Amino acid sequence: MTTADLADVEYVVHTLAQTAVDNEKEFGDLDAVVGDGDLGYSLARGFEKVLSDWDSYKRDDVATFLQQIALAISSRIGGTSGPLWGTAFLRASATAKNFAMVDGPAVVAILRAAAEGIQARGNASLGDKTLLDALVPATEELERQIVAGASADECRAAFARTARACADATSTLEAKRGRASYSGTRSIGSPDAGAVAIAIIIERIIAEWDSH
Amino acid sequence: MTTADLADVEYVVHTLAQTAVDNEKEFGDLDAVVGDGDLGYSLARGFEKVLSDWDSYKRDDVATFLQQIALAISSRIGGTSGPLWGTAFLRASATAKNFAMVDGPAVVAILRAAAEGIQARGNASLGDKTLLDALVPATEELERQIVAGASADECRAAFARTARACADATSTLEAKRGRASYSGTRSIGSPDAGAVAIAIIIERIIAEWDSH
Amino acid sequence: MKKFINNPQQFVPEMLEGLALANPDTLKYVPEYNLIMRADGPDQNKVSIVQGSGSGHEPAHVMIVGKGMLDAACPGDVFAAPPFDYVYNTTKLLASPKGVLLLVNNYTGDKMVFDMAQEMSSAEGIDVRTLFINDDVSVEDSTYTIGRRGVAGNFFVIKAVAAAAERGADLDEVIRIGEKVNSVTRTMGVALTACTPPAKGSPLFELGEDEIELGVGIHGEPGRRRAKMMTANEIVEELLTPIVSDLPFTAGDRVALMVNGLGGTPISELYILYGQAHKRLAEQGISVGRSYVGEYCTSLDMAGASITLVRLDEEIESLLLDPAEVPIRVF
Amino acid sequence: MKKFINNPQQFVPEMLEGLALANPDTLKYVPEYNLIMRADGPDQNKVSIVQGSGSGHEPAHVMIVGKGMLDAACPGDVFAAPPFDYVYNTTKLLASPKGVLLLVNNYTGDKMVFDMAQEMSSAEGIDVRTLFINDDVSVEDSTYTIGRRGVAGNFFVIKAVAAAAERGADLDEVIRIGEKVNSVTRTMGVALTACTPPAKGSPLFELGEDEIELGVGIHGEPGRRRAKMMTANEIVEELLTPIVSDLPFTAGDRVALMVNGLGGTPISELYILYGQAHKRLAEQGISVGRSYVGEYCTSLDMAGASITLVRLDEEIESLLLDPAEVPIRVF
Ligand SMILES: Nc1ncnc2c1ncn2[C@@H]1O[C@H](COP(=O)(O)OP(=O)(O)O)[C@@H](O)[C@H]1O
Ligand SMILES: Nc1ncnc2c1ncn2[C@@H]1O[C@H](COP(=O)(O)OP(=O)(O)O)[C@@H](O)[C@H]1O
Ligand SMILES: [Mg+2]
Ligand SMILES: [Mg+2]
Ligand SMILES: [Mg+2]
Ligand SMILES: [Mg+2]
Repeated sequence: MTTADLADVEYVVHTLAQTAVDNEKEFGDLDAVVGDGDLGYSLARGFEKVLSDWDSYKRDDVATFLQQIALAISSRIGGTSGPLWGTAFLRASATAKNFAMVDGPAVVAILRAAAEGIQARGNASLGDKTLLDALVPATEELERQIVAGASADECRAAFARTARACADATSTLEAKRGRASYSGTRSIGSPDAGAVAIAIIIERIIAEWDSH
Repeated sequence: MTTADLADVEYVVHTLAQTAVDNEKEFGDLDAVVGDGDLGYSLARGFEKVLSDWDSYKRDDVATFLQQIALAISSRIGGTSGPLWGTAFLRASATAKNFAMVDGPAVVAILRAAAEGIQARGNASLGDKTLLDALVPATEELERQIVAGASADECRAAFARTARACADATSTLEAKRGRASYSGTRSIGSPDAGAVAIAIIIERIIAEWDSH
Repeated sequence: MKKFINNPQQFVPEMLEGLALANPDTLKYVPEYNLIMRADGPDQNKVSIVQGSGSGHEPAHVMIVGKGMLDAACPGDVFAAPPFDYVYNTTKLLASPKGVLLLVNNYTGDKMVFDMAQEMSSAEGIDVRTLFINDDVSVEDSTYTIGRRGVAGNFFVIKAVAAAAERGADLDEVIRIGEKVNSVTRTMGVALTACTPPAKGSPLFELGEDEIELGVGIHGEPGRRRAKMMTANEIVEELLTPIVSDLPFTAGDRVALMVNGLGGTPISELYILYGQAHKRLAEQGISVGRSYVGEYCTSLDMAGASITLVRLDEEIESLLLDPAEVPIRVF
Repeated sequence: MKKFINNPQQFVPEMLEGLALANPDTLKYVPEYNLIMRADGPDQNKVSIVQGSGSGHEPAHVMIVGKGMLDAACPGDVFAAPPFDYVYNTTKLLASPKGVLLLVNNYTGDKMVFDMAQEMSSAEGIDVRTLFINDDVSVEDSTYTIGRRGVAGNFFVIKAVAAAAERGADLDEVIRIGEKVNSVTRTMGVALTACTPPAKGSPLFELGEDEIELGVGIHGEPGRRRAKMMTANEIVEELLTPIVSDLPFTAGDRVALMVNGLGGTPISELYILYGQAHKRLAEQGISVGRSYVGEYCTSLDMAGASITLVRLDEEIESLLLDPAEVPIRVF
């Protein structure tokens, strides 16, 4: 793999972390609609730690870097998000080991591994109104664009577009997992907080891509 | 004393009781400004008992009747008002014994005895911002009118007018007695609840005098 | 107003009935006088300890009737001293050869009612005395007023006199102890919100979203001074400074420290206040010998708290340590 | 938001520090893991009983660490399961030759965190097991969801397993008892107001002046159904009916009855609910063997209450009666 790859991954993680910190209030408000309002707080406390310890992480390769993020997250973030996001990064790290360079197919494989980790940990299916309902279809769309030979710019734009559309579409679903599920059918009519958070994070990563 | 006297006294007490019951909310709100808001509740609970037991009171003479009211009140009304109003009726009863008929001077003597009873029980001076600041000057004005030879109508009107004016004027005083006194100078600017209650009661008694 | 009530006029009786149903072996409810007393009382071999006051301060005082604490509590309606009759009949019911002590927070109405009841009961040959508690430093004690109010510090007086009575002390000795504890107890309170009496149905006063009331009592009446909202640590300073300087408490003192919730404040916040108060006292050389954090003497659903300090000596501390069995047990 | 706080991010640590300062002889605070444990723990001769959960439920569970109850409580931030690391390190600190039991309310996040911590600790040779409590009847238990939540009924599970551990039971036996108590415990709650998490600064949801939420959990999330305000007696009916029919509790049963306040409701109102619940059960031939009225498991400052029933047998009742010494003592 090349140094450029690590720089890209660092950019993605850094932007993700910064977005979580910047959107503490918004994510919290999203979670308050039918959840308990702590999503923003949990992610912000975890990712502000990631940012403050940023220089201390080992950067031997992408896998090592991602694993360190995984540990930082699961030792800092409470609630449901700690295990889910921690597992996602752990699986992403394990999959990154299989790739000499982080090209398009590698990105798809890493994202898919992250989603599968979340699925394994949280036992949620697609349609249960969780962040998976944004992450999984967006990853599939990314793969489709890559296979179709779209430009890198086009691939990224499609990725973000799908994440947003699918996150918004969770409004029509009834929550089957997490605290929101206790509200039953009353969860219908507002989008899943985790899914919207994923969309906002991806949008920011893509929007600022060219400036990194 | 004549039956007409007892009827007058009954009318006064009945109207007083009815006014206390009808004004529960207003008296409570007045007491809530710098007190604890229970004046209306306390008086209403006591005087609704007076009304419901109305026919059971012995009516041998005015003194006996007033004493029975005194007992009913002090065994029913809690807070500061129970002892104060109970003592007032007790002293009124004792003084009524001295009069063969309840004429103008008798009324003044009875009212004065009631006020002195309140004073003795509660240890308040004029100007301490209590109901005495309405009751005492109104009684003095009544006496002045009687001595000046005013008509009964004129006497009653002056009595009510003075009670109201003096009750309103308690706004400028700082409370020195009762719960309102704990608010210190903050009690200045609103009238004393007990004084306004006295004014409202007297006004009603006078307004409906001719129809009894 | 949203409350668990059926009828504002039945608020107190229904609460007392529930209390008696929950404690069938230890408590008796006498509806005629709003009275909660020990099921096996009065104990003819000890001074009977009775607390009277308005309701709305729960768990004070009906929920601390039990062995080692009160023999009876005789509450009036919300924030109103009980009618004279109730107190008089309670005193008769609790009469013991060793006497009856009526504990009363110092308020105009309560003082009048209990003075009248004591007069009447004494006239009937009952050995009854009244002790007025006045621990609130936020009220100036001047000859023009009835003086300081009694607030949450009354718990220490109750606990000490109850333990002394349980140990067999006579009425004079019990009163000596009560007066002593009262004389070294100081309290000050703050409200974050007003409370809503059931019969009124709306808050007793309005407080802005960034306002607090300093120096409140326990009857929902406004306090001495309105202030802007501040941090927990700043509030501790506002409460502790007048308390410490009043007695005054000084370096070397060993104290009991109570942080009392006023009804609507969760215990988590009370512990934040406690931690700061404990540390600030330590900085002044005052050590906390016993700590009390929770709801003791409330104002219905008011969000707020009071801090109480008691200067301990061996006698007081030993009395506070004696066991007591009351309905506000946890298990 | 008006609360006694300094900084929302220090809400939990400052509360825990205050708790430890107030109980210096019995409790130890380990700030690295938000941990409150017995000062003399772990006891090598008994199973260690540890409860983990989010904060905001005080006195649950940090204030019930003590002899006869928890060996430690390991809370996360407000309404958030503790980070995996905290649980893992807590388990290591509390390791005893007789094993560690982690008690957890059944929620997605908590389940994942504690499952992970148990796996990791087991791998290091610690004998650790996890018991999930799920007493809330307002949540449907279906294969599509994580199942029922654990709410205030957890107190009975904690009390029983703690007493058994104190008596010397081994880990299997302690778990048998915990599962048994959990299986006969049912709870349902109602909110009159939403609560305000310090970090959010505003209420979690809006309830109209005449609206209530039925079937709420303990994390401030909305409940199953919004209803119009009703009387205390009607509310008891709404809560009791689904509880009784769920187990079901039937004529002849002897039960423990808990009326738990959610944080902003005064204890006076809880006793009004208690009285009616007690009487309604009696009408159905169900007798109350033990009563619990007060705050056990709260949602910060939420006004509201839950009712819990536990079907008693001799074994459970005897364990509930064992003594316990915890910070939410009264004296
Ligand atoms: N079992 C699950 N599987 C996957 N995602 C989940 C699951 N449960 C919850 N989520 C996601 O987590 C988000 C909530 O996270 P957070 O607020 O940290 O959890 P908590 O419910 O513990 O407060 C939800 O909006 C949803 O997207
Ligand atoms: N010491 C006193 N002497 C005379 N009147 C008093 C005294 N204290 C209070 N009052 C009167 O009583 C009124 C309040 O009555 P109430 O609300 O029943 O008393 P409480 O303060 O016990 O709630 C006051 O408005 C005042 O007029
Ligand atoms: Mg959440
Ligand atoms: Mg009043
Ligand atoms: Mg009053
Ligand atoms: Mg949460």
